[in-house]
Amino acid sequence: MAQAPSASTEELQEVARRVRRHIVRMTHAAKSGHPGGSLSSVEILTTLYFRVMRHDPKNPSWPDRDRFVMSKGHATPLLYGTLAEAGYIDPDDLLTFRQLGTKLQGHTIMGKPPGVEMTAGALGMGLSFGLGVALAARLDGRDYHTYCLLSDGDSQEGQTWEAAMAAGHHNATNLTAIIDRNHIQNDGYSDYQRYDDDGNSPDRPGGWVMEDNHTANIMNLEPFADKWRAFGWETQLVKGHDIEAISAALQAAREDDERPTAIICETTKGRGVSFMENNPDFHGKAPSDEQLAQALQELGFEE
Amino acid sequence: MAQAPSASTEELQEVARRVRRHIVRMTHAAKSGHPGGSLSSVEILTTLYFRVMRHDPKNPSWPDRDRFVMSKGHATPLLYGTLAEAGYIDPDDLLTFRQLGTKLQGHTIMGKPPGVEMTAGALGMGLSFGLGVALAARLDGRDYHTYCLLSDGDSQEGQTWEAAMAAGHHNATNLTAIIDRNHIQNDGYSDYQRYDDDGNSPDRPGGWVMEDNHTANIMNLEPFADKWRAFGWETQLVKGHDIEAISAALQAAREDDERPTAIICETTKGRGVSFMENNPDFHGKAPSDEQLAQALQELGFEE
Amino acid sequence: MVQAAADKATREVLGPTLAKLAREGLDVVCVDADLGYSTSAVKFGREFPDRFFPMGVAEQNMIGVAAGLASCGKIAFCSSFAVFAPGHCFDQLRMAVAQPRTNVKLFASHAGVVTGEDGASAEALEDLTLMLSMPTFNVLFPADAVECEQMIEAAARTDGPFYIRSMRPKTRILFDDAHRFELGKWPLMRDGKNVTLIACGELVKSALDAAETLAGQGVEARVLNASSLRPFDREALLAAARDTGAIVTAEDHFIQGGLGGLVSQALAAEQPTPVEFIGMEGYGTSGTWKQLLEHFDLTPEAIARAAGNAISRKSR
Amino acid sequence: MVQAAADKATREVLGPTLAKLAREGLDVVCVDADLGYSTSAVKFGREFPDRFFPMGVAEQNMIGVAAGLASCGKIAFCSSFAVFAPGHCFDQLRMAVAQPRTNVKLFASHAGVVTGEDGASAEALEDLTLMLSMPTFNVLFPADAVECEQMIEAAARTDGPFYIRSMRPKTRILFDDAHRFELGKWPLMRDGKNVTLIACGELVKSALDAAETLAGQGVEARVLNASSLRPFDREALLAAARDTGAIVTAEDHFIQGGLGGLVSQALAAEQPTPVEFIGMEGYGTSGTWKQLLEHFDLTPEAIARAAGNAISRKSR
Ligand SMILES: Cc1ncc(C[n+]2csc(CCOP(=O)(O)OP(=O)(O)O)c2C)c(N)n1
Ligand SMILES: Cc1ncc(C[n+]2csc(CCOP(=O)(O)OP(=O)(O)O)c2C)c(N)n1
Ligand SMILES: [Mg+2]
Ligand SMILES: [Mg+2]
Repeated sequence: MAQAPSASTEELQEVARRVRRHIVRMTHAAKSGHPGGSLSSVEILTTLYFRVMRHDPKNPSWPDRDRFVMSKGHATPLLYGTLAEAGYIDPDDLLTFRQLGTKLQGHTIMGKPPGVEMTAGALGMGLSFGLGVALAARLDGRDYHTYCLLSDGDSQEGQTWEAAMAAGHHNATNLTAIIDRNHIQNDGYSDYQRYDDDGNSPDRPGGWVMEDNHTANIMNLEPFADKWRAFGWETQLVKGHDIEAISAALQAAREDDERPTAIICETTKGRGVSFMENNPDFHGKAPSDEQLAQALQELGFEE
Repeated sequence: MAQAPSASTEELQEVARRVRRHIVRMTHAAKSGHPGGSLSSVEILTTLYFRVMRHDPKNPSWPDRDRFVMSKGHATPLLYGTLAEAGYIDPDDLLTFRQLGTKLQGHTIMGKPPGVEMTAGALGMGLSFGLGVALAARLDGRDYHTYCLLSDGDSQEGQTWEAAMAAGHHNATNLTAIIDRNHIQNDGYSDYQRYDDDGNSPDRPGGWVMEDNHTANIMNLEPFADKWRAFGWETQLVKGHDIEAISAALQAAREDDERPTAIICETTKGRGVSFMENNPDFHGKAPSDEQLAQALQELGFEE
Repeated sequence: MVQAAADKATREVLGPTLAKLAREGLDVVCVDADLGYSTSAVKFGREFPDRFFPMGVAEQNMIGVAAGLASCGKIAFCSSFAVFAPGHCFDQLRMAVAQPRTNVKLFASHAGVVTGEDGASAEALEDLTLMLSMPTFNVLFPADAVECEQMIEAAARTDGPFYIRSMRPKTRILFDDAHRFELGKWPLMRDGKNVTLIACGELVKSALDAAETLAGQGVEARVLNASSLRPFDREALLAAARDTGAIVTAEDHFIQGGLGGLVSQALAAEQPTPVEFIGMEGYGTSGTWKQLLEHFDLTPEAIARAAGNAISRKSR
Repeated sequence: MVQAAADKATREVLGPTLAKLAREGLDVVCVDADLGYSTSAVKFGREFPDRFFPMGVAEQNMIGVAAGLASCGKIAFCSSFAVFAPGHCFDQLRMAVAQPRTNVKLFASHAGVVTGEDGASAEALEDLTLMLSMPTFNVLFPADAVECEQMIEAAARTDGPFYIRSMRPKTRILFDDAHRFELGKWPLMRDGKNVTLIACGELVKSALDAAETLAGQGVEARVLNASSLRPFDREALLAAARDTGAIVTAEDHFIQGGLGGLVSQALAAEQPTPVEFIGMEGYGTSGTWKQLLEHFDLTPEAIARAAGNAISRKSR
């Protein structure tokens, strides 16, 4: 598939549902891994791999392929699940995830399996790498586009802002940042937006340690779009589980030849599995047997 | 002087002139050092040390002193020169600058001599340190204020934006950033603003290497005030050699109890010495014997 | 020394110990970079919210802020994973802590291949090297949670930069509460005269197991817990070289630059002695921590084998 | 080998050599962090502006961008001062270069106390330690500009991560153009049988001077130029230990973790031998580079003295 296929939105939603199944099954089998931030970007990756990106699973090192660079390198269940659906990975291998000897490592490793563009796992590094890829395209006169997936945490690392400044400065119009803005990070809520305040004052700036094993208001990123604009980027705010909206934003970003574009996707961490939704606990925790069963059921699968 | 003295503007200008003399003499004697970025911040430091800051040269570790944290740690001629004028350093010691065995090291070292608040020399580190100092004030219930001097280069380091984000988030209203925005960095011009374009296209983004030993448009920081605002700061744009304007901005920053303030000072690198003004060559080069003589003459000194 | 206490991760004691010290009146603060639950730092934050400063995922800023707090008299702890601190903020540690000797204490968790399933990126195998490269840092690596707690307290009560390395998994408790950690002293875990096993971290237990095996073969192995890497126990090391003439080092860390490097260099300077090295040579991979210890030969069996090799090199 | 060529700084050859290679058709690019004049990288940028990417003062981003370029087939050089790269971007080097083995070449200048007047913050004394902590990096430290040029070319023509350390001051040319750099080989600069002086960087010249002094005292010193630190020359090292039985290492770098550490560990593993160390133990200070070499005892005299000590330890 050297050109992006034009799947219908229903078909894409079906793919997304299967990817979600991979995510919960892989993390369950591995007894570890990151379901929350994987589930929140499913529609983004589905839209990229099945509608927008020019790529060829038979030829993963095709020089003209569009690049998907995942900065949030912990979201491997998402990436491997999507690559399996796209034909890069044998779906039977997915359950080897995180096991000794597997190709499917806990955090991404470049080229392992082919289709994975970047080694990641330390946040903040993807946009720089993506910028390098985008500058190479310009130098080589190639018209591929580079898409970087970033997280809340990525956006707190200074390196991301170094890269943002440089991309703006170098007019890297062939680079698009997509931010999975689920407002939850490792220790809890980035801000108060998704935190349900039961009488606790939300006024305390910074690091209000909760009773229930989360922290609220760890590091507020707002006004987020203003930040990107001030660093020389076009911005779009998008409902991050709406495939049509994502498609339109990606299309516009690709066509923009003035500035790189940051697409801020408002998402729900854990999306699609009720007990994981907006729950910081499932950032880095696998579902139990019962939880897997419930998750699969909610997703409409027998197993 | 436990309280800031209320010197007249003329007196401050006189101090500034003497500090400039120290700068050119120190770098000349050391045959190395950074005159350009020292000269561009003279009015800023003069205003801080002789009008705004509460400090006591007899008691440099007074817990309630206002703190001056210099992130651009290469501007030691400026800092030592000012500290000499303020009574922290014996002016006779100034010419030991950068020599083996001296207290007056090439880049700042915390407490060496007393009055130097932070070890620096690697750009990008001062605002984090300043934020720590400001948070300590809040914890200890002290009302001192912390002033951080940053440069163009500091503002390109990601750490500065990490610190900016955190200061905004933690409402560090007792922290003020002062940016010496002289548009010149190590290799040349940050942008095209001060570069006189002789028919060469200024359209090429990024690092246009000049024939004459400078690079133009290394990394444009604009829209600079927007960046700070988007990171939660109040901003002020000030003529950076105008003591009245600097005073007013510093006063307003101190009184602001909503947000930390970034004072962007438009300055001229090398200010006060004609052949150093806006000349990237004198970022890190000492004046020759003849150049020293001319500089002193321009500053109105015999020697 | 071994008692029946339940296994415990060294990283679990940070928050509770800091809270205890703050309750005792120490002017402790803690700066965090979004790993406060993993390093247990939030247990301090919960009790002393005003003394706990989350910075988001921003390790460079974490170190700078800690140094600023320290410059105002605070005992400034910060914590993260050992791959990110020191790795993601080395220059900040060098400039804001090591050179000015600010009173900053870095507590790093998830060191070594025993970090497990996340794989190579998450397994810090070079953090001791990085920390030892800053000569003003005290560098500590506890063998169990008891020692770890005492190290945190020693760090808090001793002015200057400290690094404490801790691990993710729950491991065996080796010391009882009567144990007293001393900076620069390597606890003698078992005496012997044929070979010395110098281990750190969770491999101290493995070295003890190896010594047991060796005893069965008539080899008496001395076991030292090299928990204080700087300052290190020069006397214990030279005595080991003199008394036993053969040394094995064992660490969940790259061989080069860590304990093995430190021991080699001290011996080359004063008493050249055959050394065999148990440790990592390349990056890690995904797996459970116990599988990975096997996979990379960080086992009692490998240590015992190395002891045999070291002994066989004695006479040459 | 010594000839009368004018002194030259190793850092001066980066830009010209890259330009030459690009002219020959190599797909070289260079990413810069506002030190392109100091590292001479702009000399490449002037000739190939489309292949030169300034990133401002942002070392982390510099490395990430270089890795991205390398992933698209570019031979991606980047350069900065040795305190900032690796120090300011260690995790980026580890994750974007060392682990995936991207084709990135880091050229660092201003290493060592010979950086001079800027003082401690600017004097990289731990960069070799940091770079050696990443096992997939080739780590090189030329003794003169001729060797440096050849190393840049070798790095460009050999796939994978390279680090090349260079110095600020103009130093003596030791090699003539007939010299051919070989990865993993330590050039024999002078033969001898009583002691081996293993030096790197500008101290190779000092070791040669020390050997001359020693010769006057009837001591025949072998001198090896340890310019290839990874891979290192195991055979030359073991032969030196066997043939001369006493070793001195000399480096403008911390003793621990650099050349001294590497030599100690290799010897401890295979052939325990007395080693004396010439190098730095604490941070540097301001001064001229020649003053600092004296001040910190990085001199031919100190090397000769150390040789005497090493020899006196042989029989023990
Ligand atoms: C440099 C760095 N510091 C710390 C971590 C530890 N860590 C792993 S995931 C995470 C935060 C996860 O939240 P977010 O970045 O918002 O990802 P998402 O919600 O999309 O899963 C942190 C702090 C890391 N991976 N990298
Ligand atoms: C982290 C880091 N990278 C690189 C340098 C080298 N360097 C010294 S000064 C300088 C730039 C100077 O320009 P600017 O920061 O604008 O300072 P000013 O003009 O105020 O003197 C650079 C890149 C440094 N000091 N720190
Ligand atoms: Mg998130
Ligand atoms: Mg400037």
